Amino acid sequence: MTTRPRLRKSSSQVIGVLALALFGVLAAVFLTASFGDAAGFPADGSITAAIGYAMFNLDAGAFPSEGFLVSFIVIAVVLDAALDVAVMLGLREEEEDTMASDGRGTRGDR
Amino acid sequence: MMIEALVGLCLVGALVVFFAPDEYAGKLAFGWSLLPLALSALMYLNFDGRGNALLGGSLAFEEQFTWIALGPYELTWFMGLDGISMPLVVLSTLLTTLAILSAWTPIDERRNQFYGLVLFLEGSLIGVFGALDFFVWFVFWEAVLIPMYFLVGIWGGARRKYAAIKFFVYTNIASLVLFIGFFGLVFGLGDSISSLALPEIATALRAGELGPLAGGLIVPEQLRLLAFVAMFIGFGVKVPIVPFHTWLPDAHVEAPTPISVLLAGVLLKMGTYALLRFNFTMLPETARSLAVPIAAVAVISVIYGALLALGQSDLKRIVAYSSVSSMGYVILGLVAYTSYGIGGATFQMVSHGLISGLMFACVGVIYNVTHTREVGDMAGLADEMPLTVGALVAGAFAYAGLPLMAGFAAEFFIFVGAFQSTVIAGNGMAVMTALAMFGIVIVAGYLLWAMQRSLFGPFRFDGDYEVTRAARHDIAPLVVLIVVIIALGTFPNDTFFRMITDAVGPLVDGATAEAALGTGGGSP
Amino acid sequence: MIPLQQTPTLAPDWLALTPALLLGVFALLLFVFDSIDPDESNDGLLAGLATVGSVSAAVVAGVFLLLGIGAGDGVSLYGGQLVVDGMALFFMLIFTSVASLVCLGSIDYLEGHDDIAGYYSLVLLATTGMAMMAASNSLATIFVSLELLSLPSYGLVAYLKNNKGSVEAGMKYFLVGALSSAVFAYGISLIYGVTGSLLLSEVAGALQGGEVLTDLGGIFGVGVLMVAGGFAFKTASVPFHFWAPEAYEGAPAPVSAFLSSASKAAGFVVAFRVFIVAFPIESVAGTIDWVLLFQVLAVVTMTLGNFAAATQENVKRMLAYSSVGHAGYVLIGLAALTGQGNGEIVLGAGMIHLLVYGFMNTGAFLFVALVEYWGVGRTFEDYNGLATKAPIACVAMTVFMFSLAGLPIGGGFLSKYYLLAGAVGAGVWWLALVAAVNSALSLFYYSRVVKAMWIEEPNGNLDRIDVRGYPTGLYAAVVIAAIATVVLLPAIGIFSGVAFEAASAVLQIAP
Amino acid sequence: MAVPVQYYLVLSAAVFCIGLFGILTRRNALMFLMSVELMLNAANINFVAFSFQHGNLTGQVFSLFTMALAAAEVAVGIGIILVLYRNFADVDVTKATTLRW
Amino acid sequence: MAAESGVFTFAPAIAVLPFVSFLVALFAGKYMPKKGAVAGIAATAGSLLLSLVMLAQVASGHAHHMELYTWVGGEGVPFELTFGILLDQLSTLMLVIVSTIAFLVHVFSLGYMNDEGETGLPRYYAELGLFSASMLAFVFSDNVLMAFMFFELVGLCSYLLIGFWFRRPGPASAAKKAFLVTRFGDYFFLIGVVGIFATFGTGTFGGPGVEESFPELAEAAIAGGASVNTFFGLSPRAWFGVLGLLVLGGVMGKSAQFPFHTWLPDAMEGPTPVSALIHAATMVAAGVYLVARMYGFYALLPTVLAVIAFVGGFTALFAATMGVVKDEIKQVLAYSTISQYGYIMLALGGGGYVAGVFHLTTHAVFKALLFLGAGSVIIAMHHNENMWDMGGLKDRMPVTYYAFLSGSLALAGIVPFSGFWSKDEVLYETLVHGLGGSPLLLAAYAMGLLAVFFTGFYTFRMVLLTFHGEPRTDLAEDPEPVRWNVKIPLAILGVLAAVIGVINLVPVHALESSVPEFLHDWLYHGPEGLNGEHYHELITSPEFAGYSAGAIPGLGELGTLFASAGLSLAVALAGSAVALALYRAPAPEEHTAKLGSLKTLLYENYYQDEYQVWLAQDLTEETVAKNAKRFDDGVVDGFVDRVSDVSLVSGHFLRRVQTGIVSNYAALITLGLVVLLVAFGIVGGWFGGVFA
Repeated sequence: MTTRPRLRKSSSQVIGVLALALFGVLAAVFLTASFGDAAGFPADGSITAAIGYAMFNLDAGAFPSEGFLVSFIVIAVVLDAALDVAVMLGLREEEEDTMASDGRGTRGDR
Repeated sequence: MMIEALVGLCLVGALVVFFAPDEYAGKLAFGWSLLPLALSALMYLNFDGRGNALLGGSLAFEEQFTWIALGPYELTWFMGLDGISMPLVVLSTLLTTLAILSAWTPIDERRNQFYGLVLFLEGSLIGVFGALDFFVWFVFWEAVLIPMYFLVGIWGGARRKYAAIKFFVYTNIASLVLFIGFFGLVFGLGDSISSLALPEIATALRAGELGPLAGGLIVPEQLRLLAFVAMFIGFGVKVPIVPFHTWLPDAHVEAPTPISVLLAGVLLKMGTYALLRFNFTMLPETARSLAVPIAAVAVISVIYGALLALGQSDLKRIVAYSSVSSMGYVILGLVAYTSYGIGGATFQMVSHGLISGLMFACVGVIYNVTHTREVGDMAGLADEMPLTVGALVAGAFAYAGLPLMAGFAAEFFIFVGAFQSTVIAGNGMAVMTALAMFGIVIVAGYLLWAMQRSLFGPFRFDGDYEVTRAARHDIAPLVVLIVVIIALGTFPNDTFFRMITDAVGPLVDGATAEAALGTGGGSP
Repeated sequence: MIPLQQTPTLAPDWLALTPALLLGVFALLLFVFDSIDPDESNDGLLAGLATVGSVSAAVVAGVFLLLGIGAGDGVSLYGGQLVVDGMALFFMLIFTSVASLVCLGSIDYLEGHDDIAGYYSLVLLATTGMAMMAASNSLATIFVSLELLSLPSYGLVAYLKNNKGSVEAGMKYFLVGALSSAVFAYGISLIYGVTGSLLLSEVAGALQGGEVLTDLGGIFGVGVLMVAGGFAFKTASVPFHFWAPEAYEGAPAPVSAFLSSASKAAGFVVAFRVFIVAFPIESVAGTIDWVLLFQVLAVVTMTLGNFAAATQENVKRMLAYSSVGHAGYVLIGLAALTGQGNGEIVLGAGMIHLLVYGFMNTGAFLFVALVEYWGVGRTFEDYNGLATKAPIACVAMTVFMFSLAGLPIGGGFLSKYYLLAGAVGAGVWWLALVAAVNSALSLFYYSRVVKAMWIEEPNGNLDRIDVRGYPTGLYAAVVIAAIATVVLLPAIGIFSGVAFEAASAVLQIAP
Repeated sequence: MAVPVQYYLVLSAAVFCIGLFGILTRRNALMFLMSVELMLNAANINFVAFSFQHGNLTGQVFSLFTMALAAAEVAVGIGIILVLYRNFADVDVTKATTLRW
Repeated sequence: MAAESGVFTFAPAIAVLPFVSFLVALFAGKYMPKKGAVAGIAATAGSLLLSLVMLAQVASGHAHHMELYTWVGGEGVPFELTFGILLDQLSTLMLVIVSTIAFLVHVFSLGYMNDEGETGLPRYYAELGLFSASMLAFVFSDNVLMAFMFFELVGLCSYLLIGFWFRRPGPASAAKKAFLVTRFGDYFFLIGVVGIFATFGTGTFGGPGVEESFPELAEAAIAGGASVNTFFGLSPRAWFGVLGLLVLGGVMGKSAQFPFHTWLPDAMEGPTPVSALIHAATMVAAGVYLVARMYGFYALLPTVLAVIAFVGGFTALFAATMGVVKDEIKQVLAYSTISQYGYIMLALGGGGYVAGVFHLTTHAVFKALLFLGAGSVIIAMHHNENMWDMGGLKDRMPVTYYAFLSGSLALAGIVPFSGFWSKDEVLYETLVHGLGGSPLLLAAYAMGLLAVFFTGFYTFRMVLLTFHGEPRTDLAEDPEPVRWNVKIPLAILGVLAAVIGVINLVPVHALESSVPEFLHDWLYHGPEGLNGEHYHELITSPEFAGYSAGAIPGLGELGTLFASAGLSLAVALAGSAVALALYRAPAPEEHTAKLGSLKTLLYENYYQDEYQVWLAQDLTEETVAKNAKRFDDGVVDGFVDRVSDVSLVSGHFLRRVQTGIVSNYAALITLGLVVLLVAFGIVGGWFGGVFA
């Protein structure tokens, strides 16, 4: 702990320049790209319905889309998992582990 | 299945000894090591190989079956011996047995682990000399490092950890380099090979099948050169050649003596053996075109190594550096491309293995008693330990090339073979040979100097230990080695040299002006 | 060319996903357990359930793989969103094997902790995410599956929620992960913008001919780089590796094992698939030469990982950095797809390395878990003389270390040299040379562990081992991993064949 | 007819970089989390804009998933910030530096 | 054939017998009554007997050659390396000399070693046996490689025997020096051997039944009748000259010729019987014997012959001057030995093959005698070798005195003792060939002649100081008596030293041709290509050496012969007379002070040791080797260590990037991303040609 962190807090705002630089690069790329005309969506047809069909791999929507059934199921599990994690972390354990002060010791130090 | 049995015996023995009770481990390991020794002797007696293993010779104890595949290349378990590898297998088994015997006194802790590792090492070494598929060979080649690391690291001297890691990393990076070089060749050969069997690769390379690598980025000539240099450096570290030698003295000095015996006796031979098998067999044209630098490296190794030995005061260091010097002769013999040259180099591998083994064993016996290896710490030991000193003197003279001992035979073959070699235009090899031969003067110089100071003169010893005569089981290996060295020096042809020259024959055919000797050369 | 043999098929098709489904079912089962009886403290039952789940998935994946299900082009499911081919099954085998070992080893490690069920369900959920990643064939499913892996991982790293290290590691992992997934998502959006599709094959189809790239090359390039960033995060490659040393060090050791072996492999499988299938180098080389990109990343990653690892004092952190280094090695699998030489060798070598790495690295971290269990300390010095107390575990650890370093005591030897060979064959011999230097350096620091265990004298801190005794589960896991590592040296042929086949299948799908 | 797609792109890039700026300069973990959400939304802008550009709904559908994920991420994030606060009595991300080098 | 080869089949036993005695003494010596001496005596007696039988066989006209076994051979090698025995006039003569001296020395050792109660006698007799075996094998070697091998082995035995008293620092150091200096010569010899094989494909000397020998091939090649591999584009003659000079390196080392002579005086640290056997009569003779053995080769090369002669002449003079001031009896003899071998070299180089062999023979006898006599004195003086502590021993040890006197007269070259005849012939041959048109030979002759004076001087100085005058110490007053085992060898050799000259009474033969020149005839009747006649043809053939015999103007051949003999005798007498004049007194003084600074120069042996020690120790060991070590540790190994240091330091730096602050990580990730974007953007032309 004798060495100071490389980037000091006082300079943390300066680091924001990097974000600006990234923006510059992205803008330079985006603005020099040439897109054709947008295909757009015809006015007849329900986009919302089509999204619903696409979610379940149903080929019934008014507009083309890839199927997302698998993603849909997986995202459901993801949300479960997130819940699980949040609950696990949120729960306060009854008996407190006494931790070594340097925080490096785990259970072994008990 | 003989080679497999040999390797298997060693590995099983390693396991058995590893779990044996500590106090019986030494005797058990010695007893067990007699089995591979006897088996290898049996194999030697029944050896029926002809020609060079890589160049269409008929192998002894051949065994081949498929193992795995690397993309389009088949890797096979391919074992077999020819006249080059057979002597080295015998050398390995003999020296291992003797090293185990000479370890009885100095190794006094964790014996079962020690002897187990030694047997593991033996198995790996035999594998190196027996394998004829690149990957199988490479597995054993690298496997040797593992026991060596422990043997040096656990049972070594004061700076053993430094020496062990230096040896470990240095030789490992060398292996990586040679691997890259070799695979450049493999991929350069493209479809002309279907497996990594060394004979197939050697044949294809010599048939000029090498194509460009990476779609013409590296043309065949460059590839050949790059691969040769990479492999030369990779193997050269193991040999070791100057300037890649500095791991050796450290490893030798710190290793327990029985391990120094194996290190100098067999491990260094892996490097020269591989140089012969890979560089000089597979890429003869490149080797010839690089004859000047290679011969220069050899001469520098000989002379510089000898001078370094002269500058040392630790007995083990002296022998260690002189190994550098002696291995320089091997390189010189190899590059000569004459049957005396390459044959002599191979013979030197065996003879140096025995002689340096003897020297290290003697130094070890002295160290067991005095706990020092500094020349200046003792004098006049001859009176206190006559047998050991006698053996050491014998070893020193063998090292210095005393006729009728193996070292002279090997070195003379190398000199004759190199002197008449035509690989360098204008008899350049003769000059190189003459330069290298000066090593025989320096070697006598430093060995006699060290002996005069430490063995002769009035007895003086600056240590707290009582200088007593060595035990019988310490002396026995020395005697056996001396006998073998003299036998090899007196009857080189009937022991190994005939089978060696038979095996190197295909390498040198038409390679030199030998056949064109004006006189037709010697008796028919 | 894969010989046109009769490949066995499954009816219905989705059965090919059995490994992933098994994992998911077991995960949810544990989840349900947890919900019904949060105070359930039958650790053995929970661990057993998780282990059975992952082992059964592993067995199924292995059997499928060896039967040749999905050989060739693979089983395409749900309109191409998923594909179960050799590569997918191969990686599923890796994930499930690692998960099995981790579950087994966690039994003792988690002794006395609350919420064991949550832990195991998260492990299995994350494994499910990995399995889905392996089978994903669309950027959408990849993204979602990747999050299914990530979110439980964050939780697992922070699992020891009263331990500062664990929490801090979780926080860093999460924050860097969130940033990375934002970058990843942004990258996907740009790819979608250029090609109009998220399905890998259709992305490739849109790129074919190269007309799109003349107008939108820049956008595509930025997208590819950002997607690569997402993978770099998962695989702990530079410059997205910063979380790795911290997370691996702070996390419970079995979780470190899990993340550094399986999670890394999951990152690689999608990287392999996306870059090879969706961005065929022939089409995109003019715009973004991702082979060059990966060459750069490989060199920087392996060098940084190995050099930083060489100077660590803490074994776990050393392993963490070395894990970064290994990511660099495997990146050769992509970096050497120059079109020269035999692409399947190098790609297959990468896969094989990940398989072996799954065992040896997991084993190493589980050994660290064992030491943490004993509480003898974490630095190299603390490991001094460990072999006198625990020789069998130390033999196993030695096997792991030397195999990681590429010595022929385990399968790591063959896989590392396969990689080097592949690199040379592709003409990037300099990359092989860099890898060689790094490998030699890695031998230095790996052998420090071995030196501490076998060569150094004990420090007197080993008495705790007697106090805690020898935990069966951890020992079993470590020994099994060691045996697997060793057996994979002679028996690598069982898997190397399918790996090379799977690799060439993936490579040939590319137009 | 409408706004050129570049405009959306530049907008999204701006949002993305603002989010990034927040990440780089804010030390509060919650601000960090919010910034990430901004970046994910930048991606969503792109998806929707490109969806219109290409005339297929894939992008739109996917943006829904992104949002769901953002929610999940926040759930996890909050949990982690919670335990962070419990251990370090702070939500400053630069305070937790016990693990380094 | 069958009958004669029946006897010859026992030839190997000449060497094998002493070898067996070596084994017996080594392994069973300590259990034997005389600690192995008996075995040695029996073995050398057997060798002597067999040698005599062989001599007789050869005398009956049957030189013999046999192959013993093939060291290396077979299909795999271009030429074979074999061991074989060549028994011709030269080798059988030498066998008899060696086995005689060896036998006598073994007997003498009973008195010198056993009776003195030395320890380590089994080792002594073992080494003596090994030496005898090696030396005899060297003598009957049929090719240059075998010769080299046994040449080295006798070197080993010399090392071991010089260092016999290894507990004292002196012998250990002297042994090392002896081996190293000769090894330095052998280095050239070995190159020569290698070169001979590479050039001719064979190393055989020749002999009956030998198809190809290298001297013959060389002869044919120079004559244009055969082609051989020459090196470096040299003509055959030039290349053979190089080879000849290389082999000469070994010769000069072993025979202690300048500048390789420095080891021999030091070698006197060994037991005196050893000095007699090895460092006077036999091993030192090995060098010149080798020249004689391959004389058919040297006779082709005038340049090399001139070098041999000049080196010989110079050494003869140079060593003799140093012998003049020495105080220790063995030192005088040592320098005398060097000097006398110079004569033999002079003879061989001067075209006097027979003369060389003749002097070799007589010198072996009288120098062995002198050493043994000195040994007897040393026993009597309790190992005090300083002549200034002796005096008056004549009356107290008459046998020793008379024997010693006989040897001294022979050494000084006083008629009719053997040395006179042989030395005279040496000088004569050189003179006539010098007169035949070689100023170099004349110069060598002049040096040889001058050395005769010094020889006479130091010989009689030695005799007078040792045996005459008054005893100068108590020990000399009452010396320890010596026994039969000392006296008998002395007596035998004393007689021989006096009369052995009869084998080649050249001046007498010139006057009365019925007096035979036994040795001349003997050597001239050797097998084809190996006989003196052939050598003479070569020497005189203008195609080869091109020597021609001249005569002192106006004296003719016979006159020159007698003039030469008279001159050398006169010079010898003059030298002896000066010694008598200076040291005859009952209590002689040291006159060395009169020499002034020359004294120091002579005492310090012309600083030859100094510069050689400087070369070996200060330059090679202290400077070159230590600097090589420093270079190796610092630079070569230092580089390795630096690489590892740099790796670790850079690793240390790299790990510092990991600051532990997650914001910094985000920044670095962004930075990395931006850098990659810009770099690949420029490469890929993403910026619409802005950077293109």
